[in-house]
Amino acid sequence: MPEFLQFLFSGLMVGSVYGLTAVGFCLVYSTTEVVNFAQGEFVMLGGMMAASWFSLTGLPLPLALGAAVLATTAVGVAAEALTFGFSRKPQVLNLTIITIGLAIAIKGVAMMVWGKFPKDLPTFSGEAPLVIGGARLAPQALWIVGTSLLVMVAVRLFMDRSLTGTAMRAAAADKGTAALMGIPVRGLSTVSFAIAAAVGAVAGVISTPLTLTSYDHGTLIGLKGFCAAIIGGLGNVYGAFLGGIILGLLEAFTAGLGGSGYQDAAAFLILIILLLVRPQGLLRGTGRERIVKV
Amino acid sequence: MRLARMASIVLGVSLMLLAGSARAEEVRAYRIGAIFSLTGSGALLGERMKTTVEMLVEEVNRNGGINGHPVKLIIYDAGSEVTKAVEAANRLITQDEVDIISGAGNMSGLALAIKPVAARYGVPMISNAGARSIVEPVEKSRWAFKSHLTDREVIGRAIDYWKSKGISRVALLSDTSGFGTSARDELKLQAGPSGIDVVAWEEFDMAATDLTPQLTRIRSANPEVILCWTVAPSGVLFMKNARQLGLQQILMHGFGYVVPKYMQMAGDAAEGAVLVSLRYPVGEQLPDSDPTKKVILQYNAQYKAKYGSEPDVYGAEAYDGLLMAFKAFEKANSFDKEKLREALEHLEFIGTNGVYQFSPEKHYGLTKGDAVVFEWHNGGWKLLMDATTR
Amino acid sequence: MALLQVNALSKSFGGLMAVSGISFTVPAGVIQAVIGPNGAGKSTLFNLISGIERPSGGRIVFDGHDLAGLKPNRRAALGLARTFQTPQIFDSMTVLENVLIGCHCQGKAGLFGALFHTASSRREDWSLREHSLVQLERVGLADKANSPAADLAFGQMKLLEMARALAQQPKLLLLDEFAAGLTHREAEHMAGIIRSVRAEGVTVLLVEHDMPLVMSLSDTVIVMNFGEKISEGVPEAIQNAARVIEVYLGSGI
Amino acid sequence: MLRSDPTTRVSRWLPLVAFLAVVGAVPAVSPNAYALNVLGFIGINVLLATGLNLLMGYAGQVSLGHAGFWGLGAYISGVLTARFGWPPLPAAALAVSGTCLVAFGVGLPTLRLKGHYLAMATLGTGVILQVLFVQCASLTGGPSGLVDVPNFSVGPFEVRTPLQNYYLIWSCVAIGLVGALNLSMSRIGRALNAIKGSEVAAECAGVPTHEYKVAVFVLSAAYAAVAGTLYVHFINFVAPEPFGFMGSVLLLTMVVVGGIGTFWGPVIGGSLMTVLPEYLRAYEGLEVLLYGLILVLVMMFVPQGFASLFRWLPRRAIRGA
Repeated sequence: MPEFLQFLFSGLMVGSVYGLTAVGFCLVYSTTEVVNFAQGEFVMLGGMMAASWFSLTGLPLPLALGAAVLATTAVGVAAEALTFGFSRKPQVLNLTIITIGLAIAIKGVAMMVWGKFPKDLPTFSGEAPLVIGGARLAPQALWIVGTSLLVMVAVRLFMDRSLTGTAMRAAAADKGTAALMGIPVRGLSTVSFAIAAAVGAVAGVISTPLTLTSYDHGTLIGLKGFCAAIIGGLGNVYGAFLGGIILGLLEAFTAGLGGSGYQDAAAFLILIILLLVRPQGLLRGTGRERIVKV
Repeated sequence: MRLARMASIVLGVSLMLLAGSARAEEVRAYRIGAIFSLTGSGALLGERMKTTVEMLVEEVNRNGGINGHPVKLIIYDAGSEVTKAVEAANRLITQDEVDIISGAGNMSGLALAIKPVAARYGVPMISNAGARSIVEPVEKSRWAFKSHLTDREVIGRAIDYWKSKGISRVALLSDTSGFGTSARDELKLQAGPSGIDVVAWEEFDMAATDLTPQLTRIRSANPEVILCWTVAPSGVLFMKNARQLGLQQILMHGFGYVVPKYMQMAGDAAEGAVLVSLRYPVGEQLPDSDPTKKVILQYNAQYKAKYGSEPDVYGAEAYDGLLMAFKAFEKANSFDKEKLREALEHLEFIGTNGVYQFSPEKHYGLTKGDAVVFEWHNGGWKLLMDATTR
Repeated sequence: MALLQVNALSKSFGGLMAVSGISFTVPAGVIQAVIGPNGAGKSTLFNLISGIERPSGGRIVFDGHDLAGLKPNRRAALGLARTFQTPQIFDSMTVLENVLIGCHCQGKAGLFGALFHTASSRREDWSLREHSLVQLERVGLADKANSPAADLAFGQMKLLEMARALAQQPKLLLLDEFAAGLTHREAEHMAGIIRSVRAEGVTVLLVEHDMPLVMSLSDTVIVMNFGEKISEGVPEAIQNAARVIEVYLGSGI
Repeated sequence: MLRSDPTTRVSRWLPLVAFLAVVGAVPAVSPNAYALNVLGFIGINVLLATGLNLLMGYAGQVSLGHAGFWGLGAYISGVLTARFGWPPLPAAALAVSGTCLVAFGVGLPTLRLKGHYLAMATLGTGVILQVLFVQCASLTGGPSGLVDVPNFSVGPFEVRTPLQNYYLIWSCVAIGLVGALNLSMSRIGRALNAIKGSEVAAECAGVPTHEYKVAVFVLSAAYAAVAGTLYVHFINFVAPEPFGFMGSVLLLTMVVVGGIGTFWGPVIGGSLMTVLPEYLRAYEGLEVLLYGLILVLVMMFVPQGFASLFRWLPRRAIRGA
């Protein structure tokens, strides 16, 4: 029984990080139909900035974390400006490739600024593990899962309740009509990138104490986040987070059953089967098939 | 029609100019090519290697080069990717026309990829990487040499240490790189005959962010010691996750993890971690009767004087690798690659990691006795088991 | 024997019965219209007949073939052609190429012929090209044959879709609101084309809202509401049937 | 009164014939072995990009796992020749047919999906293939790769020098380009383009869209498999890492940077994206940053790809010739 719980905890912890990254993907996708491959780099930036500022400036931990999230949000806004600002008649595929270029460039800058050595952050509340049902759980894992849930619900509330959120969902449904209604579609894509960057940074900040981070840490997280967003049905915040949890659990239990080499293969095999059975993803996403106009 | 034809010719010619570039002829220097991973997962290993070889070449050229020939060093970054390593090797041999390749990829996977390229063009290759298959079997490795210990010696030394402590139940947690899989095969080979029972074989991806699933399986196999084999940051997670899971066993690392920064990062989870490695990290603690002590101290002093920072074990490996190239040029005193190969096969010298003795049957110079065992105690290395070769 | 037999056809989208148990026949050589308020299930009916949607129940027999399970391209090969409410144009190709797609079933050149550009595939291309130009001349777009289809005006796109459908040499032509978005003159022009097509023996089933046009053009009319057929007959009888007026204009005026 | 003038057929062929003439003449100017090596890699990438362009440019179906088929071709050829001692030609034949079979098996179910869902399914396929290359270590040599793969040879004649490799690779590329050009002017090519324009209209016009999508998916996988065979015999070695997700992203970038849906796009994109890393090698620390920035700038200021800059080149691959 303890083994099962241990795998469960590990899956939930890793899954929450994937889930938050997926929420970032889902936000940008649902407002701009662009798959933002730089999302993984936002997670890396959050972790790296928090770690380097905390050790260099001696700021109290919460301040360093907050500063890192804000700075990454600024990078997200800059990324949106670069992606959408200049291209005259943007094709979705071109925009997606621009985000790939941005992701590589951000990784390049991170390597030059912070070097190649991994960085870490102290855990928020001590190291002593809690023992639950024979399985041991690092307190930081609770921070990770808890914060992720809070952030996810906050994003969902923002999307449902606030005026800007509703406008974003309108733009997602039909950009043309939304623009006719006076909704500043370009302004909304800036907001969506900003929130996606902030959510990504939070994922990076809360997970670094346990998983460390380095300049090339973002690429794999981005891929897993993209995969989780698709599992949950692109466009649905709850679905994206659920997709992340499922992916995390899948990896933990595959490793737990001794097939850790086949972790990724198992995750993607399940994904493909899911896509064939329920193309619109687990929770009813926008449901409408979005055809990539190449 | 004419416009279309003319345009295609322009396109074709521009492609050609792009590729061909004339190379000015210069005084014939000894040309040494080096391929390190300065980016990607092996980036940490590459940094000190590059600065060390640059320092040595600068010093040798200051004292009039070798046999009166200046030494020219060309370094490429393989970015921890096998394809880039092969392209870099092709470029070194066919474009830069190097006489010898020293430091063929600081990761086993890269060295194994460069080996066929060097063999095809008949260029001697010295690698700093661990995997034994770089120089074994000897018939298929005429042009390949190693400055480093092989994983066979290190695993053998680890088994010596386990036996000296009366340990018989061991677990291996190796990463899925060429370095990790080669060590796993070695342990499979040596464990049985030496009475060691490997109770758990676990693997992890170099970019893994959480090793608790694997460690939970290891816990249920209750080994006496857990050996982790990687160069990736996840080695730190190995120690932290293990202690979090309440595992009290001895945590061990292979000779790829001798990095004080990683130990500091793991905090008190690293206290008491045991490492099997080359002599270099515990240079000061070696008895004076050990000839390598003098070389180690001199390398440390020279490096600190030039760069103001501490070198590391990877720099020491590159130091010995380049020393081999220098001595080969000295002995062969020619550009003929076959002569250089001959010289390497009969080389004997004292490096930072031991007393090197090569032979046509053994393309790596060190033996099991050159490996030492030490532990991370109160923020520093503490020698546990000394080297036996003198 | 009727060209098209629809009996007890129904289609539900998660509980909502878009089409519920509708039955009718379309005799050969006739222009038949289907009218009804928005949301009556007219477009869904067309999608069921052309095979884009799979029915929840009932059967469709076309020219003696049971269409159950047949993909749209197989139904096209049997002589069923259709146009769309919003014109579906292949925007990365020229006008002529759009019509050539209509002749797809008449060509035989396969992948081998395509990759190695065999003589037979070239000859076949020539004949299909000539056939397509005839259709373009018929709808009056011959002068735009080599210009990109994306540059056409809305009305011209409707004409191009008609040319493409005619290029299929269909037995039954399904027209989904052909007059929508057209000027009166363009609608008349299209109606003229439809009459000439019927004169050559092609049966037409159309969905349309422009009542005067429907009444002047069609031989018989079916009225649908909430997925059911509520009336059927010649245009004059339909026009003043109480039930039809109630459906359109709402009762209790 | 047929007005689609015969000259368009000639005007489509001439640039290709001229280009291939130049490619044939290049070695006569005898650039050094390194340049031939780079030109060889360019050829392999152009063949890969041309194949992917058939699927994405002609038929509008996104694939983020194409490098997996490139790897499959390379590994089947490599394993058969290095481990089982097969002569290279039959090994290559099995590599291509085997990859096509896998592509058919994968394509049949997944090509019912559209847009990002199709992209994800193909991405998953690519990752699964790469995991197999890593995990079947007894056959493929695992993460450290498969060594001692022999040179390509037909009977006694062995392709050894970079020059011979150059001609072998570029003759395959020539066949691939001619095939792509013929396809673009054929009934099938037009049908594929119709699927890209509007799949539902093409289906109702009589085009068996699902069968054609699977056919072009298998054809593009065949191009990738041939490129894989050439690649493994060219560098006598193969490792799993170029065939993963980033590998597929690089192929996609080549097609889009060159000009998706155009005939010359893959040729230009394949060449540029091969030469770029070679030139960036000089800026050791900046290499990663510059690569990303160049990608962003190209996509911003040349969204239609470089092929669109050459006014006289036929803008679109599909033309009424």
